[in-house]
Amino acid sequence: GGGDEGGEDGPITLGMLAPFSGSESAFGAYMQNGAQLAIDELNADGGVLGRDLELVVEDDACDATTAVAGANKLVTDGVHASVGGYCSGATLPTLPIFDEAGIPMIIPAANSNELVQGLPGVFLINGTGTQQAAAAVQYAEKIGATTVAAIDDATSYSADLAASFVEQAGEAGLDVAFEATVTPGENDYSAVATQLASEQPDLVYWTGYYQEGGLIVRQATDAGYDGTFLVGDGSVDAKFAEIAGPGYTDNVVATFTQTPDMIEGADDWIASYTELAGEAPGPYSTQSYDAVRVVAQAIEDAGSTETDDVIAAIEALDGFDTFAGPLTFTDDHTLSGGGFVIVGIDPESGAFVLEDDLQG
Amino acid sequence: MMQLIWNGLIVGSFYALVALGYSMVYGIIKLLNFAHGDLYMLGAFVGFFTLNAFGISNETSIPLLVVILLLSMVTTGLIGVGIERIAYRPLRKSPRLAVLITAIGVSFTLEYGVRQIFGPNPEAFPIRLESTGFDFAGMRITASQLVLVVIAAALMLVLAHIVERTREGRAMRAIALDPQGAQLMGVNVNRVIATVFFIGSALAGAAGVMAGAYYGSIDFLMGFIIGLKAFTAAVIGGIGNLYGAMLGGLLLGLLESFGAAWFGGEWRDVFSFAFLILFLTFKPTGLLGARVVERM
Amino acid sequence: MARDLDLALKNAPLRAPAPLFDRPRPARGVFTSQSGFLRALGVLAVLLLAVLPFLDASRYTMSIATSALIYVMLCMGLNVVVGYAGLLDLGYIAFFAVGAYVSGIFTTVLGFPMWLALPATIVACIVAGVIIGGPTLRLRSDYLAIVTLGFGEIIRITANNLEITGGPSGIHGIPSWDFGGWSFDDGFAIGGLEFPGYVVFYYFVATVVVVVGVIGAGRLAKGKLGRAWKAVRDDEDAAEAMGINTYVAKISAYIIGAVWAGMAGQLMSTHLSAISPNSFQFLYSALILMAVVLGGMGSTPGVIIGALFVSLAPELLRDFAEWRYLIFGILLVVVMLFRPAGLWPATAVLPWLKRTRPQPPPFTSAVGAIDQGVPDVEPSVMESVDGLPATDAEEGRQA
Amino acid sequence: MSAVLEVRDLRLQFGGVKAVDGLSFDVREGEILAVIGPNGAGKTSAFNCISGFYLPTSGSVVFDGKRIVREVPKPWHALRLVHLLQSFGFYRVLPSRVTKWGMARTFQNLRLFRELSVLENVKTAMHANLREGFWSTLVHTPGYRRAEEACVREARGWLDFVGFQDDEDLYVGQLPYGEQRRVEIARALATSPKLLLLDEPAAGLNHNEKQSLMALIRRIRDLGVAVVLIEHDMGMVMELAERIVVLNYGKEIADGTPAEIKADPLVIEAYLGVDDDAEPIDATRLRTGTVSAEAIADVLGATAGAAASDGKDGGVR
Amino acid sequence: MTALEVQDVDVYYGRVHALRRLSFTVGEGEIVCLLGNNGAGKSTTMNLLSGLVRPKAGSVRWNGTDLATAKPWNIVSSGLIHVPEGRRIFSTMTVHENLLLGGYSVRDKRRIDERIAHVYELMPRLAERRRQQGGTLSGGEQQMVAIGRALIGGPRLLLLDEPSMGLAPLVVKQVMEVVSAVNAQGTTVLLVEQNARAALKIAHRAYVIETGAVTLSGSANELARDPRVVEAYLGA
Ligand SMILES: Nc1ncnc2c1ncn2[C@@H]1O[C@H](COP(=O)(O)OP(=O)(O)OP(=O)(O)O)[C@@H](O)[C@H]1O
Ligand SMILES: Nc1ncnc2c1ncn2[C@@H]1O[C@H](COP(=O)(O)OP(=O)(O)OP(=O)(O)O)[C@@H](O)[C@H]1O
Ligand SMILES: CC(C)C[C@H](N)C(=O)O
Ligand SMILES: [Mg+2]
Ligand SMILES: [Mg+2]
Repeated sequence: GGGDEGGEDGPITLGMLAPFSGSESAFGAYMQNGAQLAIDELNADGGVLGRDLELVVEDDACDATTAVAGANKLVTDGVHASVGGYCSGATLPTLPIFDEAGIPMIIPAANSNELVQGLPGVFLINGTGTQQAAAAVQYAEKIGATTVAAIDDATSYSADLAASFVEQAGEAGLDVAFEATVTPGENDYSAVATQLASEQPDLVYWTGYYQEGGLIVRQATDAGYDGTFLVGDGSVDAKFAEIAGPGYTDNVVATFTQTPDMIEGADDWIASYTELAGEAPGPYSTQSYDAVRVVAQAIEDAGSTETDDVIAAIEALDGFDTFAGPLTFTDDHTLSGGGFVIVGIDPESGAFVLEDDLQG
Repeated sequence: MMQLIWNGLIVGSFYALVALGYSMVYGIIKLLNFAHGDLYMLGAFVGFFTLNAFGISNETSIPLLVVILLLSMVTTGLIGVGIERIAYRPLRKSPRLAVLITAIGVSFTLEYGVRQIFGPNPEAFPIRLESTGFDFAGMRITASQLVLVVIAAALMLVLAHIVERTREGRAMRAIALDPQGAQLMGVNVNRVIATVFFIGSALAGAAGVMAGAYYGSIDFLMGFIIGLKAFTAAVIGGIGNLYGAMLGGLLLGLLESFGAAWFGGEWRDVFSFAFLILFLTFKPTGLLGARVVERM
Repeated sequence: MARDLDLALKNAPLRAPAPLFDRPRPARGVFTSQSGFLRALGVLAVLLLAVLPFLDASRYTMSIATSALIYVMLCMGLNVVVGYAGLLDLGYIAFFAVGAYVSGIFTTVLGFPMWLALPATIVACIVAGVIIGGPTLRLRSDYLAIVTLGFGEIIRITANNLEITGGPSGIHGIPSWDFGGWSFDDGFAIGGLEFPGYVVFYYFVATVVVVVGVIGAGRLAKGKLGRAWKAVRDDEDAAEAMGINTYVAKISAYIIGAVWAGMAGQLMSTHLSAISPNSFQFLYSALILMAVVLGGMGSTPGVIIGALFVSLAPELLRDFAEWRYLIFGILLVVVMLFRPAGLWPATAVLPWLKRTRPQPPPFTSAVGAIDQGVPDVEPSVMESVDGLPATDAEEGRQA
Repeated sequence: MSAVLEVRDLRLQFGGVKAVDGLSFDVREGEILAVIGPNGAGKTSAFNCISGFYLPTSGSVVFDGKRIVREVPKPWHALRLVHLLQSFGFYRVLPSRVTKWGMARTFQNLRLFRELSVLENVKTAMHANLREGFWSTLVHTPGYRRAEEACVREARGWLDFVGFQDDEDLYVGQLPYGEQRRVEIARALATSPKLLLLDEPAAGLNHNEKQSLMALIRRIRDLGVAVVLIEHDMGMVMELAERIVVLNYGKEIADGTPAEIKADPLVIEAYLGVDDDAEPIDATRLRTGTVSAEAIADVLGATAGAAASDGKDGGVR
Repeated sequence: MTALEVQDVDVYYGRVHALRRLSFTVGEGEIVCLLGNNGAGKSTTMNLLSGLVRPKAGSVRWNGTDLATAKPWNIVSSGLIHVPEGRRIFSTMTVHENLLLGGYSVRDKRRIDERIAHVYELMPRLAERRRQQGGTLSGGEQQMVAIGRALIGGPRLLLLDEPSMGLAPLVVKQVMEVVSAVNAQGTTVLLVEQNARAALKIAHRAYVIETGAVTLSGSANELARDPRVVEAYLGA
């Protein structure tokens, strides 16, 4: 495979495709810094197989064409593994490229079900839409909701998640009041706000990102909606509370994999991240951090960067310690449990904090 | 139903405000100013920056908003004039599409310039309008919505009057038709065009601040969609005609409101664009656009 | 001979008296004529394309080269619509999307081989061209712009919402060209030289299709149809008075533009193997238009340069990471300020031919000089004319 | 001789303005007919109806035995749909069709293709008669090459015919006005017409140029092409035309030979004015009825001291 | 007294050398006529005076001010008004609005109204059409608007570029009468005409311009008898 074109002695390079331009560009830096932090730590510990790790970042602009060029660039640069992938739509066309070049992919964020194609080298570190939707339904049942609604933003991940949610809610016998779609990037969501206010579902699941999420919560509350506002992992960010405004987040909860502050010793991690990045960690900083560590561990275990060995080593990981809990991959290379919990917003700081681990 | 209309009118007012400036600029130099939406964004960020510099956040004071509004209007107005001076004026005698492309370049520059300064994340606007409302004739109306609509309507009427009835307005229209001919009438073309850019940009800036305060969140790409919508509104109304821009904005707001209600949010834009296309097929110059009669 | 020529002019009752004197045949040499030079340049470019994989066959190079070729194809198509026929199209990417989706659906959902999807793509694009062209026939300039923009958005949103187009995540797993049991993806080796699938695709499909596309569009522009387009662009009424049905001319421009874009779309879907609605946003329509205007409307070499600029600049600026769109924006403004008629305008005359070839007239139309005095254009590489009367979609005409 | 063009009771109304108001005339094969009349009499408007650019309010135009306009029932005129349909060639024949049938025209304001060279301008006019298909253009078949060659030959023939001697590769904008007029006529001839409509071809030409234009028009007539000419230069009209139609307020007020028209008191009053060519105009001796010295003095009353009293300092700032 | 003095002016359009060391003068209160073939540079001269084109060399002075560098709008408000070739009517504006624009640099509203009223009196056709869009007027009607528009600005020096183009014979005569009346009221006039016969009748002096330079000059009567002028511009 092309995975070892970089030679046997130089640094082991990890490629990361993430959005640094375009509407999703905020997430690129979070991911890059998370990964960089892991690499710095590993290198300080002597690297992997005695070689240093190195991160190569390329912009995918959340766009297929740019992503393909970026992926080809990474392949040409001879990276040994890929630890990127935020937008499912941009990640999809890169799968065959990395696959052909024999480069394993640990995808930290993108989690559309479409990514699960049975390719040997593709691993999803983020729970899939199906798993996340299951957590959402579980929570809805738990709080005794009988009618639910779903709102998505017409992007791949969001529509996927909303569809899974609606399907599973139906199976669970919940009454789905409506399913709506909004256009991201606008300001006015009074159409869904009005709909929420008039139909008053017990719980509404917003599967898009935090900016629109914050606006919708606010507008729906103003319009008179007072049910539970459940949001997906794309909305988990401290900015959510800021945008919604004080007093608007009391009923907001989210499905999410664990956040650093829910984990012991995370304060240190946040501190070193902040030192490196100059700002607090954001969505998918931890997953990217973990993705790097998974790869490093697998290479260490395999004793080489040979594609097949590394893939086998990743498959063999059992209970590897990550922020999201002990990690083991299923046969289709997704997380075994998904590890979703319910987080709520701390009224003081606006940060998301653990509310319900869905275990009881 | 009534609620749909009211929602549509609110969104429409924003479109109309931005479309007004768009239409004015178009009206005078026939430029589809793709950077116009970004001046809206810039207005919001000027407000954000100023308030942040004074450490203000989560404020609801209306007088403060007015101060910030004026400040942003002046700043974006001047920026607009600067853009015209640097990027558009040298191209006045070039093919129109050249300027259009320059405008797209300016748009990129403004967007990514702001991104480099303020970062890619959306920011919460430090001033929030009170959003307690009352019910009236089946609509839920908030005070801030009323303020918004009144301000928008007033600005539009004043401007439309200026352009249609005054000497300077006549000069603007004359420049639109034949800049050289206008010079021969003694019109200081550069000054009038700069004025138009100032007014148009200031309006966009005002809309940006108002949107920030009304909705609460701003980001560096916020001007893109509204720019497109304003363009659409201006065209529906008959581009270059200010009353038309106003009507077009409101109509587009209503179309979207009803489109979303009838066909669902995902088909909303399809509905409004399809309507627009059908409409233009029968009325090729928009609602109020002048038919240019060409002599053989 | 003369009889042959007579046949070419059907039922024209009135014929010109024979010319009074014979003009000298125009020069044809590489350095003595414009067309000769361009032809030589074209041959050189094709040669360069052919040897590129031997210089650098890395995946990255091949990938951006293929994308750039596809952009060239797209821009040549838009050039027919905007550059020749003068119709401002802000939704051109829609045709690209139609091509990409039709071939995607044909190959993945219906299971046809890629080459069979070609006729389907062409038919679909012709239909799309007529649908978009129809309502816009009577519209002028900016009204046309908004209608085309609207169509672009309608196509994208529809693709985003339909089941068959794969919704927001689009279609993936689109195969390469294959014939019977053999696919381009398999690649092959001759004499120890290995040609992986992506190189083969680049060679035999992208290069050939695009070269044919470029030459074809150029030829159409020179013939009767091309003259009709340019006449419509310059003055619709006068064109009618010359016996040109302007509706037919406009619709045919749309159709040709659509087919070119559709073929580019098909190449793109094969090249990427996955397509999603995100790649067909308005922004891309704007970028293609930018390429055409930046290069020089109506000028084949110009449009190619523009396409390369727009497709390669973001790649070449990759190292500037977050700064690249800022730099791109500023670069655009600067280029337009210095070369308002484009990098290689249609009216350009090679510097050493200037003496023998007439210079185009300066800009004189109504949107003309304001307080600028006499332009003192010093030619840089090519003598360009700062703005002929709007070459674009606009009326540019005074009552 | 039979008529190539028959215009019957042509009417064209714009809102309240009756631009053409019941015009009827014939053009016979191979004749030169002049249409004259005061400014705004409706001459250009009539041309526009005849050549298919405007849909007249009523009346019929028959060219070479073919109807060019069909009557639209009056009440329908207000309908949007009729407006839409007519723009696609219902109720009237599109100008391109009219041209194909053999009627060519020039425009009052020059309408050349500014971005095309002189030769290309003329080649463009051969559009309808050129056998050149889509595929043959793509493949450059011998048929295509022949057609292009014929097209160039023919275009050059017409350029030579109108006496254009400059470089055919020049862009039309580079030519002096008079030469542009010639190119426009060559372009009209290249459509291979039976009837040529010329709208003020001599406007802006000086004496010498007018002379050669007249010679050219005669040569066109000698090819067997009927020529209809709108012109304000009476010298030219009287010398050239075999028949003259006079319009006023959209109505035909006279139709006859130059000699008859010259003597027609109605025409003199409406159009020609008294021939006082010999006496020089003297500002102190104004009396044409329409313009009174007082009126002028009034207008300019302020002008004498104007600049100063307009609050200007008189100089250039 | 010399009002306008053009000296050794060179003008280029790109490479086209349109005016070549052109010199001429116009005295206060005169009507001066410029004759010349198509493309001789007459319109270019007019544009030079109104500031639309800039000379590469030479000087243009009017009553002591330098027109070569002044802005066109300042030139207009100082009383030099140019009726351009091709009329340049504002096509979608009404006749009345066109006239109002003619008074753009006149501050006094009442004066504008008065002058407009008189223009309507002078050209009743325009009064009839005051609400019609300028672009839909017939060629001749447009020419009337162009001339009327200039009068409303209150010219001290009036530049007329082919005012009789496209006008009916009767109207040509009227226009010429208006011009001489305007002149009698004290306005200096510079007139470019193809209708040399009519122009020389009202002009005091004339220049013949060929390929951008003056080739003949003299009083109108002299030139009207000069065989070269007769042959080229008047006809036998
Ligand atoms: N679209 C229109 N709307 C209103 N009135 C119009 C329109 N077109 C033409 N007219 C009027 O119709 C009348 C006839 O115009 P036309 O152009 O035919 O005159 P003409 O005889 O050609 O005059 P000229 O000799 O000055 O060119 C004019 O009074 C003109 O103002
Ligand atoms: N905008 C322009 N660009 C380039 N060349 C020009 C331009 N305007 C005029 N010319 C050229 O300059 C020369 C003088 O033109 P000008 O218009 O002054 O002539 P004119 O004497 O007014 O002729 P006419 O009688 O046709 O109006 C001509 O050769 C003309 O082709
Ligand atoms: C929440 C995000 C990680 C989802 C991502 N944008 C996707 O498309 O899959
Ligand atoms: Mg006329
Ligand atoms: Mg002239």
